[in-house]
Amino acid sequence: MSTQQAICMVEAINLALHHAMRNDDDVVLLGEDVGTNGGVFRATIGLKESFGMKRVMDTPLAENMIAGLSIGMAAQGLKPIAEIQFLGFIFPAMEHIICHAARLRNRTRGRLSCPLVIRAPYGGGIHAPEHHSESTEAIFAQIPGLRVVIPSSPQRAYGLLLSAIQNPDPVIFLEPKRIYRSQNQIVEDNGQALPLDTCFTLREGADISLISWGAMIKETLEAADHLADEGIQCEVIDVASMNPLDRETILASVGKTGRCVIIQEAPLSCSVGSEIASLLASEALMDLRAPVARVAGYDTVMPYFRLEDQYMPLTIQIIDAAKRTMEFA
Amino acid sequence: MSTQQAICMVEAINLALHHAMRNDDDVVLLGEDVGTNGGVFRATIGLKESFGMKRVMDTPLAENMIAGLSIGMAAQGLKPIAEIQFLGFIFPAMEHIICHAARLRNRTRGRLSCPLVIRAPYGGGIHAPEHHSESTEAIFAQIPGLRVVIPSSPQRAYGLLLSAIQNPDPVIFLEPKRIYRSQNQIVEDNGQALPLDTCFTLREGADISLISWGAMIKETLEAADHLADEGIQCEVIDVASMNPLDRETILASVGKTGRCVIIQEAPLSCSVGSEIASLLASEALMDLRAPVARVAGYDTVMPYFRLEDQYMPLTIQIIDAAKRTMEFA
Amino acid sequence: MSISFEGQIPFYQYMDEQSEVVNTLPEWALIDETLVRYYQQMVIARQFDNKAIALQRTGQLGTYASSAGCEAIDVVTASLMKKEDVLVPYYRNHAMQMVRGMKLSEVLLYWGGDERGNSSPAQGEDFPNCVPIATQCLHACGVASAIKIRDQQRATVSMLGDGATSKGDFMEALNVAGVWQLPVVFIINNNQWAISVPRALQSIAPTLAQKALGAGIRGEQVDGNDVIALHQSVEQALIRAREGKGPTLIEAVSYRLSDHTTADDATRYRHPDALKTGWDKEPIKRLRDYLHAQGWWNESNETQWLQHTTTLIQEAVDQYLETSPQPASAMFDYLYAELPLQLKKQREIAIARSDKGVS
Amino acid sequence: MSISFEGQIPFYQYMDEQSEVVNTLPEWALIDETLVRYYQQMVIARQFDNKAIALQRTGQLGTYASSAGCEAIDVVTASLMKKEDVLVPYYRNHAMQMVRGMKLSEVLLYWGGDERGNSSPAQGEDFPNCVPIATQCLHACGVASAIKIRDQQRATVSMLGDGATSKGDFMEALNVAGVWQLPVVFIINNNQWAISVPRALQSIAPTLAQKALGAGIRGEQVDGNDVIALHQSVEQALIRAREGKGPTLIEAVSYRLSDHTTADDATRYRHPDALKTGWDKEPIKRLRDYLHAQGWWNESNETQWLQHTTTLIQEAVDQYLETSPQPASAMFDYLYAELPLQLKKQREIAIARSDKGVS
Ligand SMILES: Cc1ncc(C[n+]2csc(CCOP(=O)(O)OP(=O)(O)O)c2C)c(N)n1
Ligand SMILES: Cc1ncc(C[n+]2csc(CCOP(=O)(O)OP(=O)(O)O)c2C)c(N)n1
Ligand SMILES: [Mg+2]
Ligand SMILES: [Mg+2]
Repeated sequence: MSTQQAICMVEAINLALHHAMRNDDDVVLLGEDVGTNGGVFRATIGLKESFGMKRVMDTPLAENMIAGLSIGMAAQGLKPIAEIQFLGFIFPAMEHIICHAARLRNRTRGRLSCPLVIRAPYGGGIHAPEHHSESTEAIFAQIPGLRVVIPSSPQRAYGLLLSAIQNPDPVIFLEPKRIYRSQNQIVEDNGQALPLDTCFTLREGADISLISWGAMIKETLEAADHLADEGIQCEVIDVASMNPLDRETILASVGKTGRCVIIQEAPLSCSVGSEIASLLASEALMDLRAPVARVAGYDTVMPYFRLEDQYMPLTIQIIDAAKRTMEFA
Repeated sequence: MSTQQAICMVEAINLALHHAMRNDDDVVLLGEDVGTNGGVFRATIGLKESFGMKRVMDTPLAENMIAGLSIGMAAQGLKPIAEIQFLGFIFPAMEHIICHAARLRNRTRGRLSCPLVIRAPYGGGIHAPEHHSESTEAIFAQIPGLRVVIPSSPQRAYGLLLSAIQNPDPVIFLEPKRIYRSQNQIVEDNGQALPLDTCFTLREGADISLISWGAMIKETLEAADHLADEGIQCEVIDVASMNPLDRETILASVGKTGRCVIIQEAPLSCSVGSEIASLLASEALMDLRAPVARVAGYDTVMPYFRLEDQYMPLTIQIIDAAKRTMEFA
Repeated sequence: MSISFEGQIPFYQYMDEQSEVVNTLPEWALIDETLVRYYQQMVIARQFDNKAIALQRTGQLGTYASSAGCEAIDVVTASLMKKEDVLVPYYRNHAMQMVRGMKLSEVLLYWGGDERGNSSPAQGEDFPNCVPIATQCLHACGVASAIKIRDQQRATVSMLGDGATSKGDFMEALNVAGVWQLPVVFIINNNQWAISVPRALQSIAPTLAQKALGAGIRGEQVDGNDVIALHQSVEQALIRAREGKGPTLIEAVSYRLSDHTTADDATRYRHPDALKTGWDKEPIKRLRDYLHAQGWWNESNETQWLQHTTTLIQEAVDQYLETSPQPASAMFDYLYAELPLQLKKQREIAIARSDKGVS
Repeated sequence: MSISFEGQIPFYQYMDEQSEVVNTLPEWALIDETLVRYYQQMVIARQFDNKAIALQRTGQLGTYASSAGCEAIDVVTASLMKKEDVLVPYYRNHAMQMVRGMKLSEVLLYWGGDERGNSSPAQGEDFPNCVPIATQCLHACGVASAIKIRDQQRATVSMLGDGATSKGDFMEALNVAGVWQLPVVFIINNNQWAISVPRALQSIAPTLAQKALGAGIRGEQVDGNDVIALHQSVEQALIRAREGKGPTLIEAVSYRLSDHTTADDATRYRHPDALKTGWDKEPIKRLRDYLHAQGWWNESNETQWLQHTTTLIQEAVDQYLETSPQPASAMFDYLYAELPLQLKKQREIAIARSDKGVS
């Protein structure tokens, strides 16, 4: 794949996987349909051909097994990258993720560790079957011992995935599939990793902080453009790492703007957005010049796709929320 | 069991189970060791003897199976009460809880429903083995379609469990095992259910709201007593239902006091406490006269029991947090 | 050394790939009625599939999982089930749903992304389509437990794919069905593929039916393209279940004649020869040839039936396409028996947004 | 009808309950060395258990899971493993850990609630104790996959209880071990109880070893109180694993001679007669009687060994009791390779709190 051609997120992920496997024999890949088929979204295309069946494993159909196997491999010093076909099918693996992957280092006082990446496409917007469209990142973000990372562009997908693979601890790497192919960027295949515990400030602005991540960055940037036309300068922050959360960048931004809208596709309650808002309530109260606004999914089950468009947060909602926040005296 | 004798929480739970099974043939019980052994905490003692093996089932050892079976039973109109021996072992059941129990009514537009209760002891403080002491209520509180209930006294355990059993939707009923036997109360076996979506105001006070649930209510009430001696009148709110959350009671209390400490045993991040603090940041900002204080577990893995006492939030921390909040100008 | 356990898996076939009878036929198969009915329903299923795929290709339906290749399994099983038996299907069982009385328009509604496709009155107590692999097997055991607790004479049927046999749910289900002697029949549609993963990569066990041996229950393998063998196995299994004689695992050996779903492209991983061999064994042609040979079906029957089927399906499509979507409020109205306050507020917002036409 | 699969489970026993030889002995069992060593280690394990239970009863140890009744399984298996083989234990395998070189004081540290009991240098690449039932079976498969990917000649051993055989993890592990032909040996300590749930309520299958048949792998049942039968089965299984000849499931039939753990009271659910029968078959006495009969062990050996053991254990207890707890900072120091900022702050708070003596 030429590095000088603009590529989309799923291609950037594929590029990063090639890079990592080429540079480290310990990196192995496993999951359902990741081999011959190259993944149902083609994220792992070409890898089996390049690195062989020993390193690119089509597993039997069992997510619990995929997670458990990966932990055993990781404890032996391999760096498994497990694909869960859709985030909605990760739940069988929860015991292994919570009780083992996240705790192996801690439970053994560092004798063993778990350098594991679990990749999963997630989120709505592609009119997929039932259980394929939920945003449940908060379940993982609250688990001590895990890292949870969500890219929002091809470049960040490349750099963050490389970091996730190099990281000596388990990383849940969630890929917003709605933007898998929606944006093309030049991605240099230079192995440059991006930090895993830092928000990205995508746009600076003094009036209001728009805080989001994943696919919603698209609508958030659109809203910021629109608001700029109306004279409102937005600071746009891509959280990128849900855990550990870069509280400092968020506090600094809201410290500057005094106003904040948090935008997420996930349901409102007990979410990453809740954590960010609670941070502001605890540590930035005196900076806040308006209530923290939240644009989020409803606290419902993600509707089956015919009503999906009624569920997804919209650019106009972000704009409205930002304006209301700005109007607050 | 005489109803005029003061009983502890685990006895109150047992009383409620007896009551429900006596009054409704559709109520059945299943889990590991719930039959002959009466449960490892004796919560189900006497039930197999009273209602027979058909209605009180010792299952094979598989939590995923217990959850899946219960859903099938519930869809047939039984009201299964499944025991998960410790909350730390519920994770194999996550797929059934999230994708099926919580969604059966919604997915079938009400054609089928899932009147299911999952009981599980949880939390730290009894020097238990690894994986036995975590507080992971927030994982469940964020799942649309579930109810999540936590009692904090024998009386509330009795009334809330009866409601949970009567409720036509799936309820995760978490029992703070640290206070299973620490407090005795007279519990009338009168079948009186308590509401599932209401906070309990355990103590009224105009100066500051202390918001907590489960076992930490004990330390919270102790702190309130102590603070009263120093002239600070605390309003103590037992959240009791994590989902749906009674936002109105919380907003009314903080609307009155303007100051708030949230107390939980669970790790801080993306928790029920985060949700409450974020509610205040969004909807009560102008009422807040001081930053929202949070006394919580660390964002670590619950330590194995020799360091457990270093982890558990303390009464003195609540007192300190409340005082700091009061001092805020 | 002594032997502490011995077990075996029988294989049943009555009609081979050339539609030759290879076993003594049961009485019911000596007359035309049942076999012709099976044939007719299989044809509806196949035609429906073609139509559904066409609808998907033209953007009028969501991702669709064809039943091409498992029509015999579905039609025979559903036909042998009684109304009061309970079907716990997976996502590839619309042929069963159809035989159990669900309207084709309702089936389309499901694949059109509408929850009402899980709420047909004809579904009765049947479970909705199950997407999370193998989980339905445990729901079936729960249904069967309820039946057993209430001393009813009903059977539960759970369907699954070959890939699903690798997932813990299935094996936990076999085990509890055994130890509790539940009235449940598990039927594996072993169509040789789990998306792109071939049967050989799921398990080294030569049959999938032998997974029953681990659970101490009865396991059988049948030719899943042979309606007679299927009828014999499934009928007996259902009777045993209803009579309280315990569970059965039936592995029906079939072949997936389509892509996994419309979102899949099987040419990426499947050799055309394999597909050709699959077509050589397929159930509809096999039965048609037999019916022809018996003189129970002819070209004119065929033409008439295809015409009838086409009309039937077109009516269903029209009805489906005319069904307007649910209102935005439907996102909230079935979540809980009683809607919590917070959701009432969110529901208002959703309705307002929808009214404004913002979406 | 034809037969598409046949399978069987052998049962191995060399020395019966009366210590009578019932099978042609292998060569190694004709000399004293190995058998005496097994005996000695089993005695240490039993004595250690008694001590640990006493410590728990006096508040000096946490909940403890006795190994009384599975000493033969643990001691034989651990003895046959090489250093470079990997043990993936469950929570009842301290006898294995001890044979693999872990200090008894370290074992006590674990049951005393200290994570350092999972971090003995002697554990090497072995997994820590596994509490969530059956999950270890999949970790073992992962370890075995790594070994296979790297073309190493090492075996992985995963231990589990009879209750654990009902959990999906175990069956998924058997299946993947089969299809990937992994170098792993699964050993079930079938001690007839999962806390209060008897073996008969876990599965209707007459043996647990037959779960191997479902996965298409080799399964054997052995007398778990017979060190010779155990040695024969386990040794061959380990050799097959190291030679790349695939996995084995061994069901070792034993009996739990203790309560489930010190938190349990087995008199609530277990008839004293059942326990008595268990003691009649127990491995230590059985081997002692045999060694006596062979003239390889006598009363004076016994007295000396018990003395030695008592000293050894007392030293371990002393060392354990002298080990001061970890500092509060240890709650944070092993969570991530590099501690995130938020946790650095929480760590400071925890240290300050601990320094103030507030806890
Ligand atoms: C738990 C879970 N994991 C993954 C998927 C994605 N997925 C859908 S169908 C399928 C293959 C199923 O194969 P099989 O069981 O053989 O059934 P078939 O579709 O061939 O009839 C996979 C992996 C899913 N739906 N659920
Ligand atoms: C997933 C999980 N569920 C429940 C438990 C609680 N529990 C601990 S031991 C045990 C019984 C295990 O029985 P078995 O597998 O036979 O092993 P044994 O203790 O008899 O050696 C149970 C239910 C657990 N540790 N993990
Ligand atoms: Mg298949
Ligand atoms: Mg046992």
